[in-house]
Amino acid sequence: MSDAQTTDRWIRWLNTLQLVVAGIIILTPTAWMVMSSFKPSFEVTAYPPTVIFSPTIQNYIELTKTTPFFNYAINSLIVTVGSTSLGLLFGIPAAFAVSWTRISWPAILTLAARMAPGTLFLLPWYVMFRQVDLIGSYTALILSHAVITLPIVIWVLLPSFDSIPRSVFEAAQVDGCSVTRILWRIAIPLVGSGIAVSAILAFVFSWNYFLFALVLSNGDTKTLIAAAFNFVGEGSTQWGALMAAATLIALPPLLLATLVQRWLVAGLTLGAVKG
Amino acid sequence: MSQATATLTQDRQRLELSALSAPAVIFTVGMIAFPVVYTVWLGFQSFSSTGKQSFVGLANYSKLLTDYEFWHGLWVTIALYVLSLVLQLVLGVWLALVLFHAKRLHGLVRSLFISPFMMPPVVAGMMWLVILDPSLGAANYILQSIGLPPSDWLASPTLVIPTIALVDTWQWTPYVALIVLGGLQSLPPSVYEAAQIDGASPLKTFQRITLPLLLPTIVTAAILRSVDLLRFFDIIYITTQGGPGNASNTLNIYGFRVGFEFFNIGYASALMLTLTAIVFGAVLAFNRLRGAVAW
Amino acid sequence: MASISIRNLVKRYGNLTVIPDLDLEIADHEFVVFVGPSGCGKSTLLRIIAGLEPITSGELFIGDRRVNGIPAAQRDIAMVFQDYALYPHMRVYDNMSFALELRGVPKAEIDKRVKRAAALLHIEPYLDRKPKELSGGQRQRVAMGRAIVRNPKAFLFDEPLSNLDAKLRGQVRAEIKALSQELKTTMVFVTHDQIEAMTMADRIVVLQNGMVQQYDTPETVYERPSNQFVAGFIGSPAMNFFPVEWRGEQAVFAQDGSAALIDAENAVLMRRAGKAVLGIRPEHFVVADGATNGTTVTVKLVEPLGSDTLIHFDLAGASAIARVEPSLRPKVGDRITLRSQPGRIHLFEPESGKVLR
Amino acid sequence: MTAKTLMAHVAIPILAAATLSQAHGADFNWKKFQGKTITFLANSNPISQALLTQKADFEKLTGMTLKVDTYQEQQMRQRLVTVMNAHSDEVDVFMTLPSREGEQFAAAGWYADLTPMTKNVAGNYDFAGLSQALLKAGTFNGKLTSMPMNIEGPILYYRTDILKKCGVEVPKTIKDVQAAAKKLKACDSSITPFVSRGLKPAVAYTFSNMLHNIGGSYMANGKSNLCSPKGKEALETYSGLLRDYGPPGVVNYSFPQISALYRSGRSALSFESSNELRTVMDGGARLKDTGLAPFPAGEAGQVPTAIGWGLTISAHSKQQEAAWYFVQWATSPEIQKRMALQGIAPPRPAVAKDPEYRKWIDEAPVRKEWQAALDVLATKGSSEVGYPIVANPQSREFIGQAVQDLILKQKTVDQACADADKALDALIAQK
Repeated sequence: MSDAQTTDRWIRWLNTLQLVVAGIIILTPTAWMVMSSFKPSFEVTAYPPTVIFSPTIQNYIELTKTTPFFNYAINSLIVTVGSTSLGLLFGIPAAFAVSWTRISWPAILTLAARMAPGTLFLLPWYVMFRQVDLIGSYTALILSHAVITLPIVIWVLLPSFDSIPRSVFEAAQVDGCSVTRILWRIAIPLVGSGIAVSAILAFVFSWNYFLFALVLSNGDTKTLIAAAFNFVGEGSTQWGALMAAATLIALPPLLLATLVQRWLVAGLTLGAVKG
Repeated sequence: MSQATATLTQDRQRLELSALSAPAVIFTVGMIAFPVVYTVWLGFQSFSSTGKQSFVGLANYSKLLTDYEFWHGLWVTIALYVLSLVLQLVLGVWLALVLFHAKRLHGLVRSLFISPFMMPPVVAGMMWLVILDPSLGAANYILQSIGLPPSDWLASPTLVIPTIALVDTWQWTPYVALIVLGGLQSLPPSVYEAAQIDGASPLKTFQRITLPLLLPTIVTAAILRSVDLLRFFDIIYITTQGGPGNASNTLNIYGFRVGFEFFNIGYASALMLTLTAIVFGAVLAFNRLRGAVAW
Repeated sequence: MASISIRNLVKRYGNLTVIPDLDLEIADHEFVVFVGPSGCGKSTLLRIIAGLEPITSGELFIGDRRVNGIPAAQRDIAMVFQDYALYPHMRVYDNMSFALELRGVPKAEIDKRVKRAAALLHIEPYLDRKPKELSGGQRQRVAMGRAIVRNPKAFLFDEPLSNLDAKLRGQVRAEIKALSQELKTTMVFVTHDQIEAMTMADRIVVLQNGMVQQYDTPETVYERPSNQFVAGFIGSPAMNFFPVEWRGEQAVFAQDGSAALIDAENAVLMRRAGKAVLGIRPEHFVVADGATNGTTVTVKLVEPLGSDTLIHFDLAGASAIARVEPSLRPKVGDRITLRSQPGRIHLFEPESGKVLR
Repeated sequence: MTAKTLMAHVAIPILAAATLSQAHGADFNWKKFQGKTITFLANSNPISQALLTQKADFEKLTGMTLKVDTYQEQQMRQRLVTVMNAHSDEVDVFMTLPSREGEQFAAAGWYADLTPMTKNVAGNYDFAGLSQALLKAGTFNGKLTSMPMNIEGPILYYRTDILKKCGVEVPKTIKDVQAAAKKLKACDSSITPFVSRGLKPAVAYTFSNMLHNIGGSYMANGKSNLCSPKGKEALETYSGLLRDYGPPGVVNYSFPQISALYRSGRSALSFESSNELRTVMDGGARLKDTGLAPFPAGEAGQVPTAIGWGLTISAHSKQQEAAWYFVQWATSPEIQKRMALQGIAPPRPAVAKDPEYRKWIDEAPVRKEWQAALDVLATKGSSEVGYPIVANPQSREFIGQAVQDLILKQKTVDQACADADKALDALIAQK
């Protein structure tokens, strides 16, 4: 008995050790990046790397002074919120219908766009949106990013809808609901956390995507992530500002992930296990 | 008569359901139909050097067969794919097990563990580029300070693929772990109790019970990662641009460079479509595999 | 409140025919139970009445209204599901009021009806709770409450008791029966449990392979089963069957040629038919004293139930059970002589299973 | 930025406004396209940055709106490829490197012909005052395709203190560079003796200078000429320097890494673009111990690489004439002087001699050396970076490949040059 307890304790200790090792590997690079953003620009690439330094927010000031950083951030926000909303607007009913009918090709179709390299779309979309004079508009960016968000929403939500007992929908039918009303009154309230997870994931992936903005935006609508490259240019590589920009760009997705991590594990994995 | 009315209800409901999925379908078709058709068309065109455009039939595709860079790119793509996938699946399962047993882990800490894949790949690429610089980066400094020889990392033609695989593994292992964690949580506890009663050791339990039961989940994770890994782009675009030499010139990077650096859109289109077909094939194959390991 | 009539109903799923051709009339205020083994089509039939499944062909009337193609929502029926199908995100009150709200019933009226149903079902204390905070029995009541408030033309029950434990099941069974008498509404109840069918129904529909085997009162179904399937399905333990033949002006067991004792009326039938399957319920055996003749069997197993005792034995190549007085406690291996109660044996055609008349 | 340059910033615009208002008197109407909007696709380098500080001036002068879309070089090119392949009129004016993509863009018909437009200029434009070499570099098939914005080229940044400490003279010849590197390596092992570009597509920029100094050429008789003795010598010398004296991982080195390395004080000799001066001086650590010179001579003397960014008008632009107003304004003597005062080497010899600019140069010894090096570039420079063929960008890949093969010792020089020649001959044959 006490022998088993010792083994138990030993296993727990081993697990903690592994946890710590994993944690260090996972977190160090990010921590280093954040630290660098508070170093003077030339010190970022100093060698040996400085660990002790007098932190400065100069890089952040530089960033906001030399680039329309907040404009880019607002562009990113508009595009991301727009494409996430569009993804939810189209994705929720589609996921519901697919779950109801078990006819899965609409869901697979939306995923097909994910299988082609993003570069394949650049020129055609440019030509397409040029035709309707939407280059540089938020509309074009939101539509292109919705191609990313839509399959995320559908595939995360599918298993959530699947997990609602069929009879609940039938009871609602008997009670007098149309299909659409069942979606609104019964299904959506029941998959709330699934919708939250899909929204967060859609937000993160849309926020992180840079390729489409490269050709579909212009100086006024450029997203943060597309603008990030502007910090690496001949004669003007601002390492400090680059790290500051990187930190700020990564902040919203990381914050969101922190806020919803509990649901994330449940929601994401549900999709993976069943989908 | 009765037949007709019966189908009426069915039709009404089906109509309503179709109407619900219609926006997503119409939107997707609207967004991808033209690009696909246009790219197929471009693939039959030649835009070579003089910029004159002409129909060349399958010339771009037959060029693929004799293009050393294409075959090399395919090899690089597959090498990077296999290496990254194996690393991520193995480490992902390990991390999931560690997290699964750390039940009292605070939510905030847990979210830190999954943070890498939330980070924009562009940012991750920039970050690692600075860290892995052979002369200036922190990575070599750490190696040297613990008495190991410095490495050329991304600058070595032999190490660049493992290094990129490591960077990608750093970013995506937590994602795999998250998926596997879900799989672990959905396993019926009674199975473990049964195994315990049967007298299986922890190792045996993992080997004979946990792993087989997790296989469908792992295959799912493999599918999700395959789609991205076969189209490996962001991190290479930021860090090596396919170099040194052509050591990290994946098909996606090669196709991109052919189109946007060497301005041969026709050949680039043929490359992109070929890559798309490869991704599609891999997903289909894995889907089969998932059917085979389902329980 | 309405009758339900089904004419020439056919239901197919692709190539699979679930209901080949079915006619059924359920009278107003009647409590009808569909019973049959799993896969017999009883649930499908109920769902067709509810409007949850489309009809392949045939006609369905609720009251005078032909409801083919009418969506469930407009049929004015209420349904209680096997898993209750309560809306998990709504309070009990909202679960019950939802349908009324959808129909635009005034708030005061909704409140009145919900309160009345809640009182009837003794669930007033739970009106503000969510379904997950209720026990199985309570959920079951809420599901019924949700049906009651509607004042529907018909109640449909899809095996609503199968998720309850045995004691509760008996209790709710009685309550539903009482309720049906109080509400005076047409009720259709699906179950695979023949005790539920027997205790609750005004009339029982015994279904097999999508066909009505018998449609009659519980007593009739029990006492005069129309075929071997019904005879075997209704009653517990099930009826014993023995192949018999008419040889040399007497009925004998086909297997060993020993005499089978049948009454005169049945002997007439046997003579005409030549071969038959003889059916006798366990409770219709009596232990013969030395004076009367009977068939002597060897006791294989004894199951004392308290109220009575079951005796297992082999007869003419078949296992059989007899239900006897609890005071009788034979031992395994004992030999006892049995005979049937007068007029309590059934004869069926060996091929079709139809009762011999 | 010192107080004095700040002064210059403030002082000049006032002066400029006066000069320009004189110009557009009688014959030239700057306001002709008032109310129009010009879209400018810019590369985010110091040249465009300096130019765009004057944006308000242009808008005030012409009454037009300038819409600027700025990208990092590579991304700008991607954007451009998309726009031009779509035959879109979205971009009116864009920046281009004639030495790299000139042939190709000209062949593809992406450039508008600027020749007739140069006749339509304000009185003080001084077309003849632009560097003739750069104008020539921007002329394809007799058509002028872009107007030079600056002059630049790789120059040698060296550490006076380290050279002194190790007893090394400032190298005068390529042989000196090799000797110096060797000596430096022995003298201080913590220092990278020599660094230059090793990243495949970037190699040609610095390598061309070496090749030309040695006396080699890319092409002879319509064939690739890397396997000529001079070609092999250049390949071996360049890759040898980087292999033996360069930093680890030099095959990934381009301007950001080289500048960072030099700025952090970890390299002694650094062969990099003249444009990197500002980055290198960032933080002030290198201000006092840096010397600058053109790359040392070889057997053929000094043939430095001298190129410039050009400003061009898209062939698909629907308002080419209005766009020309912007190009003209941006390349006018006045604006180029203002850019020069922000450290952009002017493509006009006259501006380089301008007293005000001279004053700025004289403020720091480094600037003086910088201008001296640029003067050499302007007079002796060659704009041949990579093969003078349509597929120039791709030719750079093969040059880079050969150099990398040698740095990484994956091939012998004979193999490397033969492989490169074979690929390049195929490229040359492609018409």
